[in-house]
Amino acid sequence: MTNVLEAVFAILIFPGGLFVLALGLLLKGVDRKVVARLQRRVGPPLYQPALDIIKLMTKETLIPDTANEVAFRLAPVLGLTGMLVTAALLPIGGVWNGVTGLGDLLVLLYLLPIPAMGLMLAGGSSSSPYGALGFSREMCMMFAYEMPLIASFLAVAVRVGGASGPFLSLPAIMDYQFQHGPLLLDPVMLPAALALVLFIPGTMGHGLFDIPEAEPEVIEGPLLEYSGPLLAVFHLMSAVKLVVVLELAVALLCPNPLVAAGGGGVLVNLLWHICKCLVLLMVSVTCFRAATGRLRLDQGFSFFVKYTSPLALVSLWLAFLLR
Amino acid sequence: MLQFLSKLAARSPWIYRINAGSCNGCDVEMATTALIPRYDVERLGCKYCGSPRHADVVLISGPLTLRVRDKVLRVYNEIPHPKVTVAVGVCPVSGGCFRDGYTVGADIDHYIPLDVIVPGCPPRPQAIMEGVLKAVEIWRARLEESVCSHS
Amino acid sequence: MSTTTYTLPIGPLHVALEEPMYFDIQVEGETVRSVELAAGHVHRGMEALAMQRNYFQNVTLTERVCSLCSNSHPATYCMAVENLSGLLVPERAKYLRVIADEVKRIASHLFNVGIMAHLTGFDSLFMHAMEIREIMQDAKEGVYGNRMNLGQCIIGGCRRDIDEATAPFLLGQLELLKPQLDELYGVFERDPLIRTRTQGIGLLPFEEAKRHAVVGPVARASGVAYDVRRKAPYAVYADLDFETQSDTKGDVHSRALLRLREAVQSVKIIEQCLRQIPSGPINVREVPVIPAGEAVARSEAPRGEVFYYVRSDGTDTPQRLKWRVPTYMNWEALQVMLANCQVADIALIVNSIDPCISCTER
Amino acid sequence: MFPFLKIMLRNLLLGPSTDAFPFAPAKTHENFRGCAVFDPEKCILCGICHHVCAAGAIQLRPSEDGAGMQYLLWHNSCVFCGMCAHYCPTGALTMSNNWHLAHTGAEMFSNCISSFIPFGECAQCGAKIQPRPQAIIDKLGVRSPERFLLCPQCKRQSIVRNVAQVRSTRRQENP
Amino acid sequence: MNATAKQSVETAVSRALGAVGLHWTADVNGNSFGWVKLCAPESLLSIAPALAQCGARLMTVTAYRNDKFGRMEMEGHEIAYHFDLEGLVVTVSVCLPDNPPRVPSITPWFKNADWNEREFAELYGIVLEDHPNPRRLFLDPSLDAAILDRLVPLSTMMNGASTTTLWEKVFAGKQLPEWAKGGNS
Repeated sequence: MTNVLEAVFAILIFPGGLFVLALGLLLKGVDRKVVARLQRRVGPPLYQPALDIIKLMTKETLIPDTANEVAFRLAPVLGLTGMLVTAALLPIGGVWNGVTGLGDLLVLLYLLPIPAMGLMLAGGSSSSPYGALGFSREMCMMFAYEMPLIASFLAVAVRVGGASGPFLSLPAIMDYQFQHGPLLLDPVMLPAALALVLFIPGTMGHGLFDIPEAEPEVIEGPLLEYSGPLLAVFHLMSAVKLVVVLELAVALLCPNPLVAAGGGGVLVNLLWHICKCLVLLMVSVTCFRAATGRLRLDQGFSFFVKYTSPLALVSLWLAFLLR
Repeated sequence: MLQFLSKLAARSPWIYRINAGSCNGCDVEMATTALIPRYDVERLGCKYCGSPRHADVVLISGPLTLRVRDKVLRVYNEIPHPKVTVAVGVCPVSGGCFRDGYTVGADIDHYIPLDVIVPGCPPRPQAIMEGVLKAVEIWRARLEESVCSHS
Repeated sequence: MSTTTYTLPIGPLHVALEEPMYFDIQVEGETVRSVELAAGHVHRGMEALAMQRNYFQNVTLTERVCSLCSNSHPATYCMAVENLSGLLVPERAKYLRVIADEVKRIASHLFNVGIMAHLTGFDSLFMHAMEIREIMQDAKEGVYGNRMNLGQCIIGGCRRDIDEATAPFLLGQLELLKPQLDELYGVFERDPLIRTRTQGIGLLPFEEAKRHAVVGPVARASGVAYDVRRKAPYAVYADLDFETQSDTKGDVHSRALLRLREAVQSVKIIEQCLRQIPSGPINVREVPVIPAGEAVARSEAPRGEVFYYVRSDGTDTPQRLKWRVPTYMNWEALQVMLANCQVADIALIVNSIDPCISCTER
Repeated sequence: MFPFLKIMLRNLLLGPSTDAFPFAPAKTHENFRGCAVFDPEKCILCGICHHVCAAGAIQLRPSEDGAGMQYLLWHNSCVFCGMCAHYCPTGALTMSNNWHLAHTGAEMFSNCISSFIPFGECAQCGAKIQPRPQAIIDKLGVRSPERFLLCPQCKRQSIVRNVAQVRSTRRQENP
Repeated sequence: MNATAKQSVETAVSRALGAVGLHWTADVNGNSFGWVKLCAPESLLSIAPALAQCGARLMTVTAYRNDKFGRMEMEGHEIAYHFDLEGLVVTVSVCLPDNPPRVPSITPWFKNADWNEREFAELYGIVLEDHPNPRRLFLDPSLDAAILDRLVPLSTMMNGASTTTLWEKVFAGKQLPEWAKGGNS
């Protein structure tokens, strides 16, 4: 019974639910502000993403006549729910250990593409040619960035598991790092870490990989036909997704708490965790998108095939040899 | 509470622009206003959006040529309520120096109610910003109205 | 990727295009199979308007053909009317016209390369380019009074002199501009992203350029080194020292670089003008008499050759005023450039001819 | 390799280049061509502004009682080209650098310069003539101030009289 | 200045048409302009290939009515073809027969004549012979063809009403906003 309550709490309040929503919007705000600074602008206030959400909630929802209404309404909700559940599964070093028995890399592999699927559903159901184009681009990119993700997951699992076979459980991976130091500092894992850092803008669609929602090309692709609250849900989904991928990368690479768990340390550890997320955000999202433009779909695809995947595979191969 | 929320909401006006056959002077100035660091409307919460369905404030330029008229009206109808329109330049209001052309359908006011007018040929970006701020005032009142009438 | 062919409508109100223009593009997966252009959205019937307006009003009217090359139009129109009436423009006014033209050219070229960066999603670079353009915009506002429509040319000369107050201001702006322009050129030349996205796409070989009779930077980037300022000098270009830029690659990247090089040349031209400009009146005070007859004039606008033909029947309104703008010639060549390109490149390629639809459709 | 990174770093160090407007007044150059300003005291109703206005923003309409002209310049039709000010012989029309013109749709048609310009009266017969404002008299009418205020007919008569007078004086001097 | 170009234009024109009046004018900068007047549209079929052969580029085509709303005595349409050869502008004007005015297409020799010809066809109702792609170019299908061919002033025909109604509203508008009163603020 307590387990169920705990799970509900985890999904709705912390570390999923309200917490990720708030954190996600804040991170988006920081991201926009810093990008603005890099472009010599003042930029919006940090809480601007929240204002945008409030605004969208008050607007009218228009649904195209030709769209499949059920799928059209379902798509954003599906994406957001999927992400909230995923957020609840992710452990935070020194604060939260994840829902026991579920914090599994394989589960994550299934959960992570849900927002992309939501977008694909949105693009498919909105019956506009741009939506369709966005759909096919989203799918193509998904194949591209899932490859290095799987490879680096495996590299981590093999490295952590050592001789006893690959470890797929996130809490176990974290335990290993608590004992042996963060994987980020492990030279064997460095290529995989780099691959993960490149995976984040890939899955978020930023910088080089802003392909499915490219504004001048496919007018925001799948989101073209959305308006009002449904669009707000998409924005929330993307905010939560941002937190999820950042937290995931942190958990895989350096989950180490500042102080050992327990007591007043929880709050400090939480802040420490958020700091790590922020640093990762700056590197792999903010600076990345401020310093680059977008590639063509075929170039984006081959970028992952040619550079990112081999990086992760190098780590996997080394980890396998040094088992 | 609702009023407070709608006040907050009014701080996120998203901009969409429609070119109704302008000589592109106003368009270039609109793009300049909306996108470049010197004027940075993002600090006012504005965002330039590509889809009319995301827009709140519509900037219209150009004398509404015959061929583009139906398309402009269709796009305008795709913008969800509440919305405000800003005429940038004098062409949408009176046709400017294109009035009396055989394909010019100005004044736009026949088809789309204009809430704010920014005269100029083209108006300088600061003037466009002034117009947008005026439009946001009107929009805020409309938001409050629609939010309060929903509940 | 799917292999079915479907139609992708682009425009007429599309974010990537500054102006309404409509393409029906047959797409197979992400590859363009055929392009159908539909024109006429900005057709304002200006040639009919020009026949109803008198010669003075037409100066303002032609300035509103297009705001990006808004000085070339009235200047060429005035030249045509002056050719017709035999009016002699004071030497100082000729220099002033060249300065106004070149200021507009810099701003227009910077706008175009900026938009190119925007279309590749490189917004930081776009903003940087536009900030540099603001230097020129300020110069226009300070010297002429408007950021787009300078209102400098009138029949028989110019309206606003560059005096002791504005000449140093203009020079100062140029000093600010020069290092920035050089740096920008370096970025556009070497940035890996810009190169991956723009090199080798939108190719227009020399033969095709000849066949379609393209003009301006598009022609020059394909090896047709035709510049009206050199081939048929007008105003004071014959006395000025500058180089016609050309390239042979004929892709999107080379067109952008060529524009930036031309902007550098323009800075040089303005500086020479400010040094050499003689003193004297800036316009002819008497009201010109326009006799019956016909005359042509042309000039090199930022996008290429602008051509004016005026035919007068001796009244105060022209019998026929016709102009041909560079995009009118370049537009059809898009069929060649867009063949078999990717959907993502459409906007980039279209932008690379620096399309000015309001010019083209009038 | 990445030439833009340098610029980005510099941007960060230099800080925002954003103008303070709308929170502080924007810089406006004195040469800026803003809305036209009309001084009815100087207008002589020559109509050149109407003649050169490509946008048809200037309308002159005789008042019903024939006492003068209603002068209207509608800013929402004006294209701010400044041709009227350039050709205005008396400086009645000038371009100000005021660009704060944004207004609500309700004011669309009232956003104009509206001025009534009474005709002048012939100093002799009282017929309606072009307005002769003092500023113009001071400038153009210095050669023969009294004749400047006459209607064409009285002016002709006055000239004829004058010539006759001169002749008669001459005759008297050299008989 | 461009003597060779001048020479080759002269040879081309005289080869195509025999001794026709090709006369030259020049502007203040010494740029030369050549003018040729043709009386029969068929002559285009000989001069166009000759000019194409010597490397001339078609710049544009202007069609016009000789009478401009009935004010002049001459009648009928003319078309001026403007060519460029290395900085030399040669204008070939052709008188068209009336009822209906017709002209052969020169698109086979000058690819870029396509748009120009479609444009004058739709604006003046001139019949194009042998044009590869004779569709409308700019005009909305709802507009009548030959819109520039009207003898009534266009403003009354099309939108003249809009000017009048707009100005009525302006004259009626009494309340002036603060800053509009007396001009400068």
